[in-house]
Amino acid sequence: MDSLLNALASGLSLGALYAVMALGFVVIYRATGVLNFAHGAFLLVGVYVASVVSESHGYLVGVVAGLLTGALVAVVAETVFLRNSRTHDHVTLTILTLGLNLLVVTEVSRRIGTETLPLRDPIGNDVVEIGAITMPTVRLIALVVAVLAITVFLLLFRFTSWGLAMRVSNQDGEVAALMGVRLSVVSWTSWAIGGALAVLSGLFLASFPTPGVTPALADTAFRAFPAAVIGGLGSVGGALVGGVMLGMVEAFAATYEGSLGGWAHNLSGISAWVLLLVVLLLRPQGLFSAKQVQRV
Amino acid sequence: MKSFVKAVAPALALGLAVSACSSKADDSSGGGVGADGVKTGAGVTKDSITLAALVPLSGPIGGLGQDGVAGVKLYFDKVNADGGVCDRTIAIEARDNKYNSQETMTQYTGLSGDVAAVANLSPGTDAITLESRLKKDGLAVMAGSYDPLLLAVHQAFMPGTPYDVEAVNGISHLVDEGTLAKGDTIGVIAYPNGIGEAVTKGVDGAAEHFGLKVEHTKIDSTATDATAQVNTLKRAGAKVIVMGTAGGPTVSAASVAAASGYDVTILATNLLSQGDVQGAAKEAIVDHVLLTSNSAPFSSDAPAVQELLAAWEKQADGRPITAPVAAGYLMAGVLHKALQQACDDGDLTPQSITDSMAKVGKIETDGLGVDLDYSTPGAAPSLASFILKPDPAAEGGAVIVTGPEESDAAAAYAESQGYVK
Amino acid sequence: MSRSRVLVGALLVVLLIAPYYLDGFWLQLGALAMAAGVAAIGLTLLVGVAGQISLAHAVFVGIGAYGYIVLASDSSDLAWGLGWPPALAALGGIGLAALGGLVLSPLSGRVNGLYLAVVTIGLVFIWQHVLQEVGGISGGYVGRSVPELDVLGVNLGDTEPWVVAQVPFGAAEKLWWLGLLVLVVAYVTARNVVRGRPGIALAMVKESEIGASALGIDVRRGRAAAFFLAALYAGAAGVLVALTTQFVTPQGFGFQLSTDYLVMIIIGGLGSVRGAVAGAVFVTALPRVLGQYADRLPFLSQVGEGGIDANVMSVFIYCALLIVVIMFARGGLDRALGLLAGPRRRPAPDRAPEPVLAEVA
Amino acid sequence: MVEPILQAEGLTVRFGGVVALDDVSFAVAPGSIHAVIGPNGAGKSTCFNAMTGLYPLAAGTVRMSGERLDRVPRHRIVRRGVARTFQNLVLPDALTVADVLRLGRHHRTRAGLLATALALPAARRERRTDDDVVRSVAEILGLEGHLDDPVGVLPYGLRKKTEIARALCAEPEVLLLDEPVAGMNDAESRALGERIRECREQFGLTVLLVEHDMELVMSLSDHVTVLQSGRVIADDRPERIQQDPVVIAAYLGADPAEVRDGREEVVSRG
Repeated sequence: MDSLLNALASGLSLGALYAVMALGFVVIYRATGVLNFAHGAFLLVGVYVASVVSESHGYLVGVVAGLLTGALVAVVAETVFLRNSRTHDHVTLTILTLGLNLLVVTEVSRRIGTETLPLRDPIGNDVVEIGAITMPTVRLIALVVAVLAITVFLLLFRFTSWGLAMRVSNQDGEVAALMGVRLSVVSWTSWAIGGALAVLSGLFLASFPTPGVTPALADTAFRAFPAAVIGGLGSVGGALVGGVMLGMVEAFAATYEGSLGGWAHNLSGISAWVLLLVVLLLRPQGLFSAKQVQRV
Repeated sequence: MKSFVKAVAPALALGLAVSACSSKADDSSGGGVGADGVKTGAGVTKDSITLAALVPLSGPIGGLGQDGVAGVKLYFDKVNADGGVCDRTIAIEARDNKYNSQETMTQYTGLSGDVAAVANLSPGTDAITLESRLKKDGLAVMAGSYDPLLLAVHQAFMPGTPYDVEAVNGISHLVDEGTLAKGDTIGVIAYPNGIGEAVTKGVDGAAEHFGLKVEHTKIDSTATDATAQVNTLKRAGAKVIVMGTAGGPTVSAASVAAASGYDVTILATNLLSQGDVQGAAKEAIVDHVLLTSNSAPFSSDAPAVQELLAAWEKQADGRPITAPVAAGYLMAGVLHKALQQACDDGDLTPQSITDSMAKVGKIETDGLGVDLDYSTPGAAPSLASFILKPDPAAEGGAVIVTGPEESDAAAAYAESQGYVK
Repeated sequence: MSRSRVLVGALLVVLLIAPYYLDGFWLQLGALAMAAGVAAIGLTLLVGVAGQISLAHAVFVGIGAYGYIVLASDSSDLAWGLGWPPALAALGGIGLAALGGLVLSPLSGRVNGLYLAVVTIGLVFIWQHVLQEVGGISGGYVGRSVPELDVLGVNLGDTEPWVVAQVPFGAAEKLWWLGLLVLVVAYVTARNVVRGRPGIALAMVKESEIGASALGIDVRRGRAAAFFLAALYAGAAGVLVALTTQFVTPQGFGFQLSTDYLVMIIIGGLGSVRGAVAGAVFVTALPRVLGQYADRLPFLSQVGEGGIDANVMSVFIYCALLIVVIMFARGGLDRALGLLAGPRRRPAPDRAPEPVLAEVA
Repeated sequence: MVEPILQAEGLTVRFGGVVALDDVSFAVAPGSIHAVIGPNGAGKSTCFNAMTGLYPLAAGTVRMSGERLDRVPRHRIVRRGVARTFQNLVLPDALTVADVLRLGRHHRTRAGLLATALALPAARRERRTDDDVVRSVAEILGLEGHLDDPVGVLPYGLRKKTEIARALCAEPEVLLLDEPVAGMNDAESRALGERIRECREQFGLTVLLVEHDMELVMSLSDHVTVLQSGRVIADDRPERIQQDPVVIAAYLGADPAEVRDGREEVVSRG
């Protein structure tokens, strides 16, 4: 029972972080139709800058610097590389982000070298105990911050002209243009938000109970891919549900795989992908995206 | 189609005629005797000996190879300054294997004709991949891994004690100091790869020897959060957790144990960096972690360690020294001994250098690492380990508790595994 | 006789006699490039022609490679094998990859676009998990060595070297020829498919599912067929890769390899068979050649000095070229080759895609 | 009236809450040129798409020579002898005109992956037959000089013709043309109208077309169905449609219900 509750709590906080990351994918996808493979790069470069800046200016300044860096790098990716491309094919541009990712990760990895860089967060390895649940304080804060970030995002999405533009631009560029929305503004702001969200989740993923900033952090972005897709790439709500589902599945797999035995004993690493495979075979457009109808 | 054939046929005939005078027709590359009477082979000219370094140089663990090669070069710079080997300077050709054994193979093929021996600072089983080629080319590989499977490759040389024996030494130490007693449970958190499987095997062996129970868990090799595994082992009542992983999960496990008030000793092979030990988890690490190691920490006052630190300081523009630097330095030292032996025998061919590894007998590392002995092919070069304690204040982040020592349990285990011949 | 035919003829002749002159490094590079070419041809049929992006190509290359090994090897205490004649095992490896493609093809039939991209990433991770778990077959994390190929008693490995025009022919030289043969077959068949009934049907499917079905094309079946065909080519490439590297490991067939294949066909020009081959040569050769001549490059630091060395630089160049080709060079290497072969036809204009997708409740 | 070759009965299509087609029925006589007209948004293209299986029917049936067409999967419809063109061109730009026309032959050919890859005799024989059809259709529409050009580089008018030619290559019994002359000038559309008529004669086709160009519709068609707001408001010979006050009002924007009373008067008087 205790382990069940702990798995739930751990799955929920991990899921919240995946949701934040998945939200980044969805925002970028809605605005520009590109699946951003450079998410891991944004995350890594932001968290790296946060670590370096926090050494001299303290944790909070470091966090702000990291978030801004993530947003900035994302904006550069959109305005310099994607927008100036002569092709507009989304698949091809998606591959371009793969190239960007490798470029940035290679350089940041080179700078980090073999070290593990600390983030110097003031919370350290405190834990909170609620009944039978023991949970790292950082993960609890992550849960709160993730919920806050998602709420702020949803408010922006629902009630601002930017959000309105986001909602229509994906569906119909002409309508958006008629509404006086500048698509270029929508797309770079979306990338900025996506980049910042990547770093936000990265900041928590590099804190307790994981050791700190290492190049391998870039790979965690991959783990959030299934979250974004399970819900439906274009669906904001889907990203949230997908993220939480994924966190839960991973936490439960990690908790109980020992008792499964055989092939399942190391299942947590691929559980998300198996879930994705099953979901997409049943609903090829994800759980929450409406069926896509092609017009002729 | 016909016109196509018409175009190709004469050209082909011409091509075949020309090919008769291919330079490959008379295959006389490599081999010979220099003016100084030393027999030479691949990678050796009258004034240089070239060694290959097949290591990861880019990507997430590229830093490991970069620092490792820096260590190898640091050592041979000293050798070259003293006149080299056989009046020849040592040069290093480094290639990126992208931490992928198949890529190691490709790079090896590109280099094998031009090098006299290979250093491979890659934590995989590259030497097994290369085995048949090494045999054919006669080349020796200094392996960067302590995976016991490498012992079966007679052309490969690991610079220390295999992972499983090291785990036995660590558990033996914990039994000696009273942390573990008969009937206690040990937990294992292991990657599903070389280090994980070897440590698992070692723990099982030690458990049998000391009458302990074992609880196994696995962790994905890309994961760094060991919360679920630690919780599982806590429920199982494990008094000691042995890590068959890199540094990340070790730090995570220590943090989780500290946070949840789990009184456990975490035994890991020393893959922690200074940043790990001095980071947010430093108290947790100091309280819970005990390390086993094949090499001394930089806080050691052994002369070889001090010499290395001094040499590094002179050359590195303030870059901090890391464990891979020391590993590379140590490997270079071993290779140097073999080269010297081959030189003394008047034969610098690859096979002769390989054979020299056995001839040099016991290699004293002057406290830099465990002493090594390659004289019996297939046997472990060492069964001893350092036991270290993490210490954020110490240089390199750890201090020596004991060692290097070979436990009785390790000797018995090695005997049972056929590591002693 | 057209200029392009003369050029292709000359190129074939050069490639046929090349093993007489090249050393081990170049022979292996060539064999790997030709294997990559076969795989890239398969992928461009799926991605470029049918418009279905897959990142699982490495899985099928891996199935081909491991399939050959398991079928051709004798059982040992390390790993299980069937001990088939190697030539049969090679066909079997290709067959297993194709079978894998067939089993997974409903995925491509049902799932579209970037969704398929992500779910195929999942296939790579699941595949690697399986390889780890079935150590008795795959050799686990260590991998397995590859038995030599033997076709009807003719040895294509090092055990029985040939002497051709006074030049000794070992495995590397023989595999160069084998690779060339397979590549030519792959090239010709793929060209036939692209220009024939299935190819134009898939081009229509890529343009519009609805338009295609109005013409009587079964969209799902077409996409599934393209997936199957891509897996078949991948399997052939896998056997070649295994024979060339002589040892296979799970990391050799991971996500990086899949992205490499995608990069090949993009640099080559999506949908172009000759472009895929050119892209394969380029992507295979670039990092290795840069590494080989690293010490002759100026302005780079040496390995271990903490600066940017040739190996890191080769990654940068690889990324930069990929980005630049995607950004500016419409049509990729295919277009460059087209110019080389003389003017044939004007390239199709690159239209911005119309917003054809709408969400209908 | 002779037995209709194509018959829509009670077609109803809903998108969410919107009723796009409401109980639409009409019949197409074999060998006729039948036009569906109506103001913008009347549901003409929706009607076409519903009849060819692209949109799900909420109610109603479509029959081809008496057999249900609405239960046939959409990629099988062309095999029942119904070929169509699209309002917006649906042409893969990189293909040549000849390839696009061959696409029209897809359902009549068999060559699979293996036969095509290895260029087996069966595949080559099929290809030759296809090419004969492709060439003759191209000649009728004046495309014979462009067979080797990629469609993407052709001017709009030729691309439009290519699309019609592709549908003709399917050798259908019924040809559905969705705004065949949209975007053409008067001379071009008159010429194309002639071609359509010729095709009908030559291949014994039945043609159902949606068109805005009133002049073309009136001169070309034998029968006209008028849609407004998803309903049929008139269905008659063109010369009668031209004088129908309901239709005139619809095009001028009046409510058909109001005018209907007036028409009944007209009819009863006539």
